Amino acid sequence: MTSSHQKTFSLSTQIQISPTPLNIQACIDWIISPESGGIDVFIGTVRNATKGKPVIRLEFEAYEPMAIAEMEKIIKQAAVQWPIQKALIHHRTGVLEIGEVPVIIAVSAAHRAAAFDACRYIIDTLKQTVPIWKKEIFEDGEIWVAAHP
Amino acid sequence: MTSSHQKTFSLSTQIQISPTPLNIQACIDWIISPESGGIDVFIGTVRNATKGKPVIRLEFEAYEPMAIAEMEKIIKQAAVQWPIQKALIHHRTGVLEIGEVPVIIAVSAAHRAAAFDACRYIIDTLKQTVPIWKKEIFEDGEIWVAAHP
Amino acid sequence: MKIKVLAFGIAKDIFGGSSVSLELANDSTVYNLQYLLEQQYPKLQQLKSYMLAVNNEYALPGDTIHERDEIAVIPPVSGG
Amino acid sequence: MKIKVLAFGIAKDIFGGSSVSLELANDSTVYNLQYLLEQQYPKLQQLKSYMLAVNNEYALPGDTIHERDEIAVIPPVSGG
Repeated sequence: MTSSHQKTFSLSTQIQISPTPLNIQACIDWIISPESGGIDVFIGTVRNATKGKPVIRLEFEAYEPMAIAEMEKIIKQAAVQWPIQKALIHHRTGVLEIGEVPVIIAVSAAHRAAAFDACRYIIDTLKQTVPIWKKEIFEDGEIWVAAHP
Repeated sequence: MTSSHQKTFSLSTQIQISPTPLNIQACIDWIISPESGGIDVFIGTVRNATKGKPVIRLEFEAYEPMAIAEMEKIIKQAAVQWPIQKALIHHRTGVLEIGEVPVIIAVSAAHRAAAFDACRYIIDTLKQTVPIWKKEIFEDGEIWVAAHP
Repeated sequence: MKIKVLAFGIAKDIFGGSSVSLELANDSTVYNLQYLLEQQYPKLQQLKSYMLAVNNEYALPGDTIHERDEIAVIPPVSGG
Repeated sequence: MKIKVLAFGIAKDIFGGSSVSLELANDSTVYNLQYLLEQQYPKLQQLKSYMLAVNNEYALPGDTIHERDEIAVIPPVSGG
């Protein structure tokens, strides 16, 4: 005898890669719903320094179709691990000044634990697998982050 | 011989309890800074059901001076555990309709792990210690949440 | 001494108002006050739990109550 | 067969452009392509790591490459 567990869920997703400034309020408006009880939002921001060295600005480049495919995968992986209702990833490309926002992740769920766990999983995994690259521009030069050992 | 570790940090906090709708964009604007690399925001929302039973609306009541004192304590406890830069708690009181936002917690840090950990700690602890009470109003009655065994 | 006890949430329903005034012996403790309150308002014992706060801090049963302390009944909280 | 390899991030600097075209034997694998690329662009070996993607998916060394596949060099990612 085998026991079978069926899992049905409806998941809404919104994924966007764009060279224009991200709209946090629009992300919040999309993620809020009458079914959800908890929403976790991660907002990445451009820091003014990296390892103590002043950063002038950043440049982000994406391999867009693959980046979107990988983001979809990550959200699906999150949704099978935690009961989430909606998940959103907006990522910016191009030149970003200090304090600007390269990424917004938002996750809603009936209960907050799932929203926190899934949101953290999505940003952690995005940073490891999604084909987007960041160049740090300093006073005296520039480097592609993580490219070299 | 004893070894002494000194810990210095500058922490900005913003705590607010208010009967008017919370302003998410204002919270984000306050929390973003050139020093931060990661921001985690928790947004509580009023669900349309509790344990499967439809909810019409909620009412929140706060013992304000003590609630603010407890929120300050929680943020300090978070700041000694994780290197965070800013922390914000806005909590609403009064009548809230489905989909409205009773609470916003926002935490910024140089690195995202601290922001996630501290934000989650703050909402988890707030729900256990901060003197705010929620009444659920149903079609056929109302209850103070968690009051009775 | 005469003290005033603030009530919130379901405690307000139990007291029938947002505060009650009580006559308390000098040097009474939080425990003494709690005993008195439960005699006058037995429904407090039906709560899952409750705490007393003195001057905006959760109080312990052995804490002494002074005149003009701000005292409040804190039923199980449910904010957030 | 002639194939085009897209480059991003530091790979674009190494290739000197956003893509290169190569002549590859039919039924070549991802490993074969990688070998060829490293011969022509030895700086690829100085990267911390890199992957090849075929049709928007990370590819394994044994995967076969077909004409008209969309191929890309994926240096260490750093989004977010």
